[in-house]
Amino acid sequence: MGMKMDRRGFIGAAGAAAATAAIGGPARAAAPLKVGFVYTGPIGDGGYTFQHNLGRLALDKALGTAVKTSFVENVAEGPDAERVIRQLAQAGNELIFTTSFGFMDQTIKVAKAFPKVHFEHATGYKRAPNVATYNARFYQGRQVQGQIAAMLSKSGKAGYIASFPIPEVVMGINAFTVAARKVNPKFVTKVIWVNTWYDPAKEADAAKALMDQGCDVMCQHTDSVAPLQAAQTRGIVGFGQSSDMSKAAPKACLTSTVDSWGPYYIRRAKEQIAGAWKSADTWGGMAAGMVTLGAYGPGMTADAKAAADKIVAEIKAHKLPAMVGPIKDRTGVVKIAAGAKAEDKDLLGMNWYVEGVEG
Amino acid sequence: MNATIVVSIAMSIVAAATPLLLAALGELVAEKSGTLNLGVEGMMLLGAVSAAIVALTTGDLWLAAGAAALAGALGAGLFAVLTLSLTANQVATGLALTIFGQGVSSLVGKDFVGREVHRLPEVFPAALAEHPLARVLFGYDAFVYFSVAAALAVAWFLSRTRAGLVLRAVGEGDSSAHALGYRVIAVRYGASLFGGAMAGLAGAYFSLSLTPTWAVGLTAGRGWIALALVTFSGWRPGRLLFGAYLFGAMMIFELQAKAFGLTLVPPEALAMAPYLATIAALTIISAGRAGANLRAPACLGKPFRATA
Amino acid sequence: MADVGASPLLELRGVTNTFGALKANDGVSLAVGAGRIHALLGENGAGKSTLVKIVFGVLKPDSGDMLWQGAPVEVASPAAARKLGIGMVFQHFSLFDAMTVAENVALGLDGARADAALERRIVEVAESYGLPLDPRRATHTLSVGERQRIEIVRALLQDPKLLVMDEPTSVLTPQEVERLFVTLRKLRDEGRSILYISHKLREIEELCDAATILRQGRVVAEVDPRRTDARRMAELMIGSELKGVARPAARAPGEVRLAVRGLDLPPEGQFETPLRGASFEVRAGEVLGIAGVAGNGQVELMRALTGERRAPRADMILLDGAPVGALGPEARRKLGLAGAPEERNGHAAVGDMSLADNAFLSARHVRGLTSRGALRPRAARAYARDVIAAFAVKAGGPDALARSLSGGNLQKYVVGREMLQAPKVFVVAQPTWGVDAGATAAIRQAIVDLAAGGAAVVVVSQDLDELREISDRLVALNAGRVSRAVDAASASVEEIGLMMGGVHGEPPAATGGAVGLAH
Amino acid sequence: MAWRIEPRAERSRALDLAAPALAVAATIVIGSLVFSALGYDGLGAAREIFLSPLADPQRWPDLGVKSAPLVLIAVGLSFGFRANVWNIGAEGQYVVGAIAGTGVALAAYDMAGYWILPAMLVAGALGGAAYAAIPALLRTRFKVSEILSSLMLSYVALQLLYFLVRGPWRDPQGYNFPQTRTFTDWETLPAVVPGTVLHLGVPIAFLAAFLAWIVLRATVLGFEVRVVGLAPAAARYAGFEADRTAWRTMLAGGAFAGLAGILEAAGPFGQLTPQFPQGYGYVAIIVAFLGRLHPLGIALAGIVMAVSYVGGETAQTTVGLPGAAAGVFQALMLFCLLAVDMATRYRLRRVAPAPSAAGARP
Repeated sequence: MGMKMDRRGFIGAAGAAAATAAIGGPARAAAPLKVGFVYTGPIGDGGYTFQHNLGRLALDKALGTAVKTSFVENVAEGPDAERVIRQLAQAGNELIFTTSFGFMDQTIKVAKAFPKVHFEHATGYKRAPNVATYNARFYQGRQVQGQIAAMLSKSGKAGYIASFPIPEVVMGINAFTVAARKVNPKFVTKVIWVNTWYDPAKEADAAKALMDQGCDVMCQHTDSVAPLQAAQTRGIVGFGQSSDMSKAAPKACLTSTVDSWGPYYIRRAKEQIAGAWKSADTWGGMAAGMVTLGAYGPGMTADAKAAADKIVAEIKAHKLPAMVGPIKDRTGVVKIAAGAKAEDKDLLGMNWYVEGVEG
Repeated sequence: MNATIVVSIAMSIVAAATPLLLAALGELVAEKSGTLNLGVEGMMLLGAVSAAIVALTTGDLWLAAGAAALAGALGAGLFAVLTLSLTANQVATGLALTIFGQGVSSLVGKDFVGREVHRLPEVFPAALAEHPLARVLFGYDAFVYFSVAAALAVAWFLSRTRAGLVLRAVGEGDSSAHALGYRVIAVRYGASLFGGAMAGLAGAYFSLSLTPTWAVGLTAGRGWIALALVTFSGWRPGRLLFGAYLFGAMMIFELQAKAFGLTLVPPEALAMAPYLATIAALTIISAGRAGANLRAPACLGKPFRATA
Repeated sequence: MADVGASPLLELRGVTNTFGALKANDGVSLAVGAGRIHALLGENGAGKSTLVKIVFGVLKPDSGDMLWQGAPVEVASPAAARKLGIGMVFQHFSLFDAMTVAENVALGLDGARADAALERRIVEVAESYGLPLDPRRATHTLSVGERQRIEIVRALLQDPKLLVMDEPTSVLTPQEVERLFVTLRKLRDEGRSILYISHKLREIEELCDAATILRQGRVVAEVDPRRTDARRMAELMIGSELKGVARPAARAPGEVRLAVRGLDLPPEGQFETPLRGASFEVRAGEVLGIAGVAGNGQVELMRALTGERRAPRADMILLDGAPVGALGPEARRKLGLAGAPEERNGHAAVGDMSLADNAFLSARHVRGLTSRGALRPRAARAYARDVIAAFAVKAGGPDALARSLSGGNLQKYVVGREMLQAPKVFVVAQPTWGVDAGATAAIRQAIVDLAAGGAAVVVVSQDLDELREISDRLVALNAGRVSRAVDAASASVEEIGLMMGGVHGEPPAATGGAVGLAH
Repeated sequence: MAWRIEPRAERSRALDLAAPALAVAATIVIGSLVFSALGYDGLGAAREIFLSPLADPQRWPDLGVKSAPLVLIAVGLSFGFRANVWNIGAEGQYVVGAIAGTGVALAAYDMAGYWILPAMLVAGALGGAAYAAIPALLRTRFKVSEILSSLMLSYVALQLLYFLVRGPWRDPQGYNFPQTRTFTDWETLPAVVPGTVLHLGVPIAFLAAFLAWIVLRATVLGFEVRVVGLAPAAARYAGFEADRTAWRTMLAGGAFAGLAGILEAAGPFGQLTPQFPQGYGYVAIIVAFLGRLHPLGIALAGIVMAVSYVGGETAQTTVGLPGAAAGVFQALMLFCLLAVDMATRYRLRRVAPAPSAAGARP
């Protein structure tokens, strides 16, 4: 992520931003914008919540003393979330990000009681005049992963550790497989549903089971680094998810699809400060900087690197849609007609699997 | 090819079973002495985070394992002070210890999340483990061999040594043992600390081998399975060894079946299987006339105060 | 045999031990000579067990000296005691049910393991002293007598110079007692000493060479039991002259109130004695004594009578002719059957509850202490106050915790609580166990008076003198069987002893009551 | 040299009442020291966690909502704990209660009527009781330790919930997300104070605690529970049969937990999701002990626990304390109470030094 220019540099002493902001000086001219974040996991999960927190830190860094952020971590989805969101609103936060699908109804409920506070709900579909939604086009990362996987795989089989069959996960599997089949039409994606977002030992065991089946590239839609580490132990490669996982498995990690919430958080905070905040539905991808690729690992050949860079460029230029027909599902029925593109609404409601997905 | 898969599955089972075996062995010894510590999960987390921190800061994996054992033992020490010296309720204290372990591990591990820990090396040279069949025997790290050796050692200790006899006596009849001059509380302290150290090592197996890294809640509930396992085993180390591998196999079987494209039963049914099996085993043991040596130690979970 | 005073094997000087406000031992001094059987005699609560625990290193005295073969010693632990050569047979066995005989023995020896060598030694010792034992048997499968053998063999394997035995015969039949005495005399003849704790005068007369008598934690006398009158020893023990109970003149017995007919009761746990065809009858105005050695089914019979355990068939127990065997304690109380089990604290009363709350336990129906499921605390307190007054219970009032009362006072409260309900049938076990002399007399008098008022009373006791004093007729309980009834006044001790040992002279049958009526 | 710990002859009532307060005070002291040592504002953390939610009336409804299930479950468990029945599977009974009530809600999805909500609550209580009947049966029939069996069954219940929300009960309009439909208005608990989160379940929970107190104190049933716990043999003597008491207290505990489950589902959740079980069943055990198994004490302890949750969240935003700290404070609080409890039950007495060699050796 590039450094953003600090528009409010005149407040000064931006270097010591965090500490100063937390303590708060005497008699400040303009009160900082208070921004609250509600996290579903602990920031120590090393994955999904960790990335949201990086986004918050990016916001801190970019706007310095013009914002004052705070967060509550490990908030259970349900009544606890409602309480925390309300508490943040009562504490004077004017902009509140609720970062998990499971916070949707609670966000809407609290928003009704605080019409002057603006809410941002991640990955949901319910909006209100003071509730916006935002999400990232994670599938764009899958497009890159699928192509690289097909290029590097000898067996033509990728292993895919999936959490729950919700559209977001299904579309990722499909985007990955479609991209891979462009390179190798016989490519197969073997999926294991582990029914958890986070269980390192189980994810590692699932990875081993997939590798036993001859999968030589690992892909995951769960939060822990365990599958990549399992791959590394067996000298196999794979992709990181959510955060840059190259630190946890430097040899195995080809690259990671990184959730980069910072740019969005910065943009929305600036709009709020400028009085230009509006409810909207943002589904940002690589073009918006919300999905980025992590560092390339040693497993990436020159060809693969070039191909990856090319795909990223095309996606950023909006020249590479996720799926272009003809695309058949597993039973051979054509789901996307020849020449047609999968629209956003198709992707967001996706509940079928393309040819080549097993399991 | 098929042999390779079988070998690989077998090795996955061993890896999945090892932390269960370590933690359950420790708890077995503690329970044999009459203490029921429900804080296994918390002690495992304390071990896991300590191992990761020491490994990441010193790079010494053995030091890391030692730290994990120490951390687990400290957790157990807290439990022991409260329940043995202060005769607090063991169930409540054990649950509080789990909450405590979850909190403390996530606090102290904050700055170490997601960093790669160097994986424990295999004990035997790779050449020895080259052939798949040899790999099943020689392809593991030290924890695996240690856990099996520990199971045998605990079995020997409990059935063949004087100290083991005393430990069992303390769990079977605390007042009788006291009358004979055995230091009930001291024995239970020792057993509890051993249980904690083993739970700590079980946690370390996660952060040093299974998923060589630290993340909050790394053990994901395996401590509760370990508790079930002790009961399932009828408090016997031999059965415990078998049970650990059986439970490990059940966990691996689910994923392997999926990888083969089979879904025989809902995954939830498989996930509840260890617990149902434990209840069934417990019922058979308790109801049947299966010898008294399979039953829970008579003083399990009961406070003891040395009075007149 | 060595003379007393030459050089005692064990000597205690001024041993004092305090629990809270209670002085369990108060300056106790005694000397046990080598090769002698020395009795430690006293009532329950006189401080015998505490003293024994000090000798064996289980307890540490607050003050006082212990000398072993003339030299001062510290016995910091049982292990230290064993090292000196002190062996111990506990009253409440220190055995582990889930373990084998050999393991249990090993635990009593220092550094031993339950291996083949130990098993051989167990068999050797057991045989040479006439105490057969299978070292591989699981302990929970053994009888009480066999279990005591484990304790004795365990002690003997250490080749002790002094063997301490705490009430060893309370669980044995007279015949088993005789066999034990043979073993003990053999031990004495080998030059070993035995510190023999008991409150049974007959045994002490028969077995012991010397006796130290304790009362309320103090030594009150040193006597030679072979030359001292049993009555004198008893008076020393209880601290006053034995006072007789005033019995009403002989009456014509009334109608049968309680009848037990062929009561069979399988054991509930491994350690219980089954009842086998127990039969007897009690009539209005009559006191029936049930003699027997502990562990022969007294506890089980009490439970069966009070309803804590149901009889297999309702008509095995008849109350005023009506079958009540299938009823629980509440229903039987409503019909007029009250009971007081031997264990006061924890069974007949809850130590951690007030006396008023304890009234609810058994008097809630008959005395109307509850109404439609709700407690009536005022009524309970009033009733507790009545009991306290009527039975001269020394207590702080109805709100005093039961455990704050002395044993005797709590016993008076428990017995009074039942008697003030004016039961038609009253069954009571060990009514004066551990109770001081004054309270003993009062309780016995109350029992006799209750019967005189028309109630039928069953008294289960191990104290034969007590039974002979207050009963009209006597039966004995042996291995769960009830003997025929004999006239309490005319039966000889020998006859009763034979009954207790299981020699009935005739099969136990429903006719037992009829035989008893011949007086 | 020699010290001896002895039970106090009379339990000090003043200490009895002071112990919990003393424990909280000790927690604050130890906690602030520990967190100061870890580099946080320890005193601030303790203040935020234990005081700020009480000082802010806006938080009070939150405290009620958070404490209600804890209080309800803990009160139910306290009957058993008093009678030496160790049901630690309340989490499972809570989940099964919610499942049973939700079953009614889903069946009545297209219907309207005032009967639906009460039917759900009854189903919830029955479901929890039925689930508690399993360990009760195993205990009374096969002598299986209820500690172990009820704990195991909690995990079984969890998987049952997962199966239902991922499979047969998954919301058909829910984009495959593993959760049930949201309940209709007929199936949702009304707010007691309009405009707040304070739902009907909160007064129900506290009323239940009050009624439990009356039952325990003033009825034969409560007397039975107390006697069984204090002296099992005396209970048998009094005509209270151990198995019957075990059944009654297990079923009561299960029913309370099940009711708590459906109140939570029909109240703040409004549906079942995999996130529904939050460990209340386990925390309630700690609450029960914090409240010394006394219904009113439990009501208070439930609030204290809720304060620590809500305060833990406040502390994250105000003093930057990590979320995990609240758990550490909660565990510390129980540890302190258990330790302080000793002071009320026992006292340390110095034994006069032995005058001679035969005296005590340390």
